[in-house]
Amino acid sequence: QADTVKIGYAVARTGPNATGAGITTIPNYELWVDTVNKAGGLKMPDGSQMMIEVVEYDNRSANEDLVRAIERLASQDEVDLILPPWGTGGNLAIAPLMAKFGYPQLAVTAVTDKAAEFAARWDRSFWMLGGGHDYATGLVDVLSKAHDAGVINNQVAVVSVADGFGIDLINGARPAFEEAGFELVYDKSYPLGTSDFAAIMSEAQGSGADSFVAFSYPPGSFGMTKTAQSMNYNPKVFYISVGGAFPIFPGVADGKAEGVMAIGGVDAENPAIQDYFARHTEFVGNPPDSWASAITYASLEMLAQAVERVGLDHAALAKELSDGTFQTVVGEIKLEDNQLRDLWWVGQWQGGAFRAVNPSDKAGASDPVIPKPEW
Amino acid sequence: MLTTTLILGLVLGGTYALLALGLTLQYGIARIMNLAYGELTLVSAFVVVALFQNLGISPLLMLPAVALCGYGVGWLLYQVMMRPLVKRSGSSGRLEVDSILATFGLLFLIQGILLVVFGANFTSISYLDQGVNILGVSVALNRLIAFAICVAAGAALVLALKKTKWGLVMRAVALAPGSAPLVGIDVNRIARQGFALGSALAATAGASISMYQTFSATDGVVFTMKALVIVIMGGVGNVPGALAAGFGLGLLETFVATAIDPGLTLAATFAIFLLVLLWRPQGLFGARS
Amino acid sequence: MSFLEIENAVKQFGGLRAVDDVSFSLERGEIVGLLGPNGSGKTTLINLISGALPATSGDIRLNGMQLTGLRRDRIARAGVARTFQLVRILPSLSLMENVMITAVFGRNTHWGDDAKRVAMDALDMVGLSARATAAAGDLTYIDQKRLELARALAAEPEILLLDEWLAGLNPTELSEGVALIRKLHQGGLTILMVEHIIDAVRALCPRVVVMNSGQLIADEATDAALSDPKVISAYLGGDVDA
Amino acid sequence: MLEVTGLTVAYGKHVALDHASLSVEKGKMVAILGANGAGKSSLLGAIGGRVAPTSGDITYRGQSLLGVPAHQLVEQGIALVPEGRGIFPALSVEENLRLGAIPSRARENATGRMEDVFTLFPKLAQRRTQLAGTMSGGEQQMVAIGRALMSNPDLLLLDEPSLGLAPIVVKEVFAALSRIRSTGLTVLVVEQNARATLELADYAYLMEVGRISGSGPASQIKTDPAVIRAFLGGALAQTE
Amino acid sequence: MIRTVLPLIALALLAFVPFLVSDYGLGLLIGAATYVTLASAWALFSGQTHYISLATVAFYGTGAYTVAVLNEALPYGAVLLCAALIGGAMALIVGLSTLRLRGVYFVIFSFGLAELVRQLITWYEVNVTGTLGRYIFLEITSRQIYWQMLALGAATIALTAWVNRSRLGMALRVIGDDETVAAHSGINLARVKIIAFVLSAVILTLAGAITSPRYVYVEPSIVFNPTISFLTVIMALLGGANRLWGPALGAVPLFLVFEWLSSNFPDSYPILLGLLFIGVVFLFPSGLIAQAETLFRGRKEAKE
Ligand SMILES: Nc1ncnc2c1ncn2[C@@H]1O[C@H](COP(=O)(O)OP(=O)(O)OP(=O)(O)O)[C@@H](O)[C@H]1O
Ligand SMILES: Nc1ncnc2c1ncn2[C@@H]1O[C@H](COP(=O)(O)OP(=O)(O)OP(=O)(O)O)[C@@H](O)[C@H]1O
Ligand SMILES: [Mg+2]
Ligand SMILES: [Mg+2]
Repeated sequence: QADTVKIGYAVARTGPNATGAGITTIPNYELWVDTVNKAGGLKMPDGSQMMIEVVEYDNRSANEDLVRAIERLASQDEVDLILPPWGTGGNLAIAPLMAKFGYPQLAVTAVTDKAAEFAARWDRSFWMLGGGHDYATGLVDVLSKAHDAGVINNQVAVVSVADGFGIDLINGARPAFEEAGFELVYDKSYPLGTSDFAAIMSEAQGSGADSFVAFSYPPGSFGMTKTAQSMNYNPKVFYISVGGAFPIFPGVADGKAEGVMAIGGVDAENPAIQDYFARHTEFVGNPPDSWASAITYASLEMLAQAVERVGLDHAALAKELSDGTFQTVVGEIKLEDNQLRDLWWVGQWQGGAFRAVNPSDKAGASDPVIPKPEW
Repeated sequence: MLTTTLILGLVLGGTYALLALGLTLQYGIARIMNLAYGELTLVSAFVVVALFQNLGISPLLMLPAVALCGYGVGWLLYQVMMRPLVKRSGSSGRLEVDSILATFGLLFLIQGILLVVFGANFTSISYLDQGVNILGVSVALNRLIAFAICVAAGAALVLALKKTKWGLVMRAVALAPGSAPLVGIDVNRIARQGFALGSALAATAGASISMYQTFSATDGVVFTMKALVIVIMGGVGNVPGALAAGFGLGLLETFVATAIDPGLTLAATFAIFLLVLLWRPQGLFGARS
Repeated sequence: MSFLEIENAVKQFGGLRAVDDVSFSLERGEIVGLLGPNGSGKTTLINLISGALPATSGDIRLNGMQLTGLRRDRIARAGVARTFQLVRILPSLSLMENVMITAVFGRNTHWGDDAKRVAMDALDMVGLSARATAAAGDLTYIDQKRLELARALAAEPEILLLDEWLAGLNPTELSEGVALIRKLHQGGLTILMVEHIIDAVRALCPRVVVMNSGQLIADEATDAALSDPKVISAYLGGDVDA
Repeated sequence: MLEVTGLTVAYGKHVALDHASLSVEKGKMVAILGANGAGKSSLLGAIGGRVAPTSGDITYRGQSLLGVPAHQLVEQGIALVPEGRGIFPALSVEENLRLGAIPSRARENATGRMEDVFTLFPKLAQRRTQLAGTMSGGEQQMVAIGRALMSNPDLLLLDEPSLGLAPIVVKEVFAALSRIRSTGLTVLVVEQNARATLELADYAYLMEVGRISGSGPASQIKTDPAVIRAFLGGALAQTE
Repeated sequence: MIRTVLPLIALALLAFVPFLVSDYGLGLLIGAATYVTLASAWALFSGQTHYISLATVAFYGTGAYTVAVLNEALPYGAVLLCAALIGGAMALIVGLSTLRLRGVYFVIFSFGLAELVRQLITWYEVNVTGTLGRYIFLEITSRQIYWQMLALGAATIALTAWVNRSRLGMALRVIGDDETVAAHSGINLARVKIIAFVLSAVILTLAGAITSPRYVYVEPSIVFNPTISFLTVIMALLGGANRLWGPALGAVPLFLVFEWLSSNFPDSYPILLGLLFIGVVFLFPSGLIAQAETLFRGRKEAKE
């Protein structure tokens, strides 16, 4: 009926993407819907409130199913809003369709250097997580400061996962490292699905580098951490990517996460974030990850505020998302060219929390601890 | 560096071999191509982790119970699900297709239950993961334990199959189930035993994997495929072959990762596997038919 | 040049020489028995001629054409048809289809009605034409053997290799079987038959070759061979009445 | 010892064996003669538990065998050597024989019995480590019979044991049968080699398309003119 | 007569359906048509020979990847042609070296092949071209994709019908029963198997190429998704892989059931899917068509 807002999404419940979606995307969608509905519903410009009704499909981690599910949401269920799936590939696959049907697309879990290009191609798409290049240069920035301070040598061992994400990061990192005067003494990629990292880690250990950098996904991030611990590999900088900011990471690291750096980060002292962490923990059963989760939630808050300002008309919504300023758990957000640029690039486990350390000039940044304490 | 490769490769191979032993029993003796094999491994890994995290029971202590439960579950699975298929197919070649389809369904079923119960998160625990120095190479203790379990289980199986009457009966059923009743063998019972034993090994492998790997509810297929590749390279139903192929694969992957490019380990696995099949279709250690 | 020439054929299985330097030849239209104790290498020799196994060394020629080294299907199309010691029929196909395949893919590559006619003639020859549409899986053992022979005949072969085709027949059936083979021979077919039923060999083959432990121990007229002491001690045993 | 009454075996609609009755006395050797497809193998198969009869009864030492699974029959002392032999091709000759001694009744003195089998078939002793599947047809038949003997049977069911064997081996097989017989073992044998079989057997049944068409002491059957015509065969005409 | 006219009428009707349905309906049609094509093409080789191939996605993915690589360099028609040629060449090489494997060896081999292709493409892209994801920005509407797929599916079934009646089909049936007999009957095993394998592979590759514009973003892990191979096999077997219409009749209901389950029970979808599979194996052991025939025959006999 007319007094509900239908919101649809097609996320991966099964298949290889289920893990990522299950940590970063689905819990936040559910938490947000719950929060909004408990508060009486989504606020409309006229001050009325409409309860959210969810239409959810499993995309089985296959783009073919995903595309069909979006078609279904748009043309069959005629939902008012569509939330994006998890993953870069999925977000790209639905972008033309979302554009065709006119829905705004708040692509959060998509890391791509081509974000600007895509935002230009599909003017109702919004890219919220930056590109590989950003994260890579952020990391290089942290390391070169440490190098300048004489804390670490100029050698780096870097491994990257062989998929679009890993490649974006390594392609961004190589020139940045070089420019900053670093030498990549070990630079290899490994395939998705690798489960044993003993060989890689022992090569890295033998390379003489003070810094170990992995552009990795959770299984790799976890595996490399554990392997490094068991072989007592103690580089001065230990950096991993996706998964390093997961709440389970300290458990994975056997309580010795202190000093580990990873992609993303949050301003852990910020009360808004702390409140979000608490609510997430209560609703889902465990805390969110300290990178894309908060952004995902923030994107939903943006959506809610935009709806409150301009209603459900897609064109008006898209314009408001593009131009407006929003208050969210990660602070005030104002998109630049449909992209969120005000992001944290590097974080580090410090005192039991994952804190953002770069960009260092951004408010709330902590100082990096280098060298990392031994395991 | 060579010692490192060698030791790391052997230790990795130990897990592979253990994983493959169970599958080779299930396929070789019970003739069930069990695509849900990896899921059985995962169930055990999840249960071990849950018990460790919630009740603090040490995975190592749980091993015997895990193996026993694995045996029981396998026994039941065979009796309830596989036996009717075996009976129905009689001597026709249908069992192979039927069991692939049925266990494919089982794969989804178990995966779905795991997802509902344990969620999609990556799970891992830290247990006995301090490094142990072996010839100057630091190897995690839990890996060494997995390695020891594999060597013990493998050696026991090989000996039992070669030397005991039970082993002879097992092999007879594996090779010619139609003829086994002629010498007084209850094929159904032996097949059930083989399947259950295979499940017990899957569960044991799961328990040892849980000690040092990161896994999630959707990882079962990876285990199944690695195990399958090894089983086939070793020769179906050939236990020493599975052991050797498991170690060989561990060494190969480690060697490729260190000496060539980690990006090519999986490719190398499959390339070697394909080459072996072309060169000796019956597996490296399978009897020529 | 003889029709079928086997020169120094050798087949080695590991340490075992299953066929050990065997040479003999057949003239066109001849019918020859291949005898020998169990395991003496008869089936292996048939396998070498028909290409089922590659020879370790030696030459086999049909009509001057080198068979060794050719694929099985090429040899079949060159006019060599065979039956198997353990019957091999195609259980999911009908009798007609079972027989048609050689008509279609054999020497003369018939197709359509033409192939059906050839197949029907072959079935007729062995007395199975009335059941042409039945499924081959339902046949009795002897009928399966008949079917296999029909399949070999539908290839319209130059030479027919029979591996114990008469085994397992009772006397009545045996005499029918013998009559059938005789008819084929009289129709001009060259036949090399492995057989243990000495009566049948006597009745059909003027000449036999005898193998023992892979080697040829006799190649002579049947009567002479059957009273040859070497053959008696290796194959027939003392006084034989089987 | 063995009593078969009104036994019927059907494969789908096709009745292979129609109300057959026969009895085998302990220590005797009984032969079944019949054309191909007469149902001889079906009869032996039903007794040996390989095919399920549609009706009728089989009693062995006074107890019904209906519904007893094939592997338990071996325990009860019934050993079947089927058509096609049913050996384990990928196991060695010796392992095949050792498998014969799996039933508990056969555990005792298995080694001694293995020696007996090797005496009966010396070729098997030479080839004890060869894979049975790579042996020739005749050699495989020896393995099958030898393996059946390893189970220390009371009743031996043989389905065409001389099929495909060289005359010299046929003679050996029959000599072995005669020796087996003289040990007091009860034997039920299906054979095409009627003459040699009737020499050995005590009693014979004749079968025709699913039915038992006649029976009598072997010595009597041997001289029955109808039998001679149908089963013993006249001399085959010579080529010339 | 009816046997050719009826399918043609159905084809014409099916070509008209996109004008009547929503975008989602069209998406369903594309999905169904794709799986009908995949299952029928799979059965073209595997149905008669009983070689269960899990390499479907190796060809399907290659087709999609070819489009991703070439879509900006060549006109669409030429891209499709290239895809067909590449798929065919790949099948030829694979076939020449592997088709003597049988049974489970072939099954696992074909699976390994798909993985190998994926890994090699990944490695090549990462280490040589330095880009992994590729984009397909083609101006092709969903309707056009549907029509292409419908045509390909119809062509596949027509081809199968023709093959079944040809010498090739007969040879395939014989090979499925007994390769030894086939060889000794004069059938050139290698040639027959390779022709069928290549035909099937070319269609699979084209199917991948035709659907690829719907992906927009192509990455090896996306287009070489092994689930596609599994689903294809299951669908063909469910319908009856050795019947002309079997794969199609297996693909459509299964596809719709998957869709219905995943949209109505997203949480318990895998559980239901698993139960469905097991149910199919136990209830329709020899495929839907064979099952229906048995039922039909049973009823007829009961009436008589
Ligand atoms: N598994 C089966 N399915 C269908 N029919 C069968 C089967 N086994 C045997 N028959 C049929 O039953 C009848 C009797 O067969 P059986 O094998 O008992 O005969 P037999 O006397 O042993 O013949 P042979 O001398 O050829 O061995 C035959 O007509 C045969 O076709
Ligand atoms: N594939 C093989 N591997 C090893 N040995 C083999 C193989 N095939 C046959 N042999 C051996 O070669 C010898 C000859 O076998 P073959 O089958 O040719 O004998 P045969 O003369 O046909 O005997 P029969 O009359 O019993 O059929 C036998 O000793 C057999 O064991
Ligand atoms: Mg032979
Ligand atoms: Mg018989």
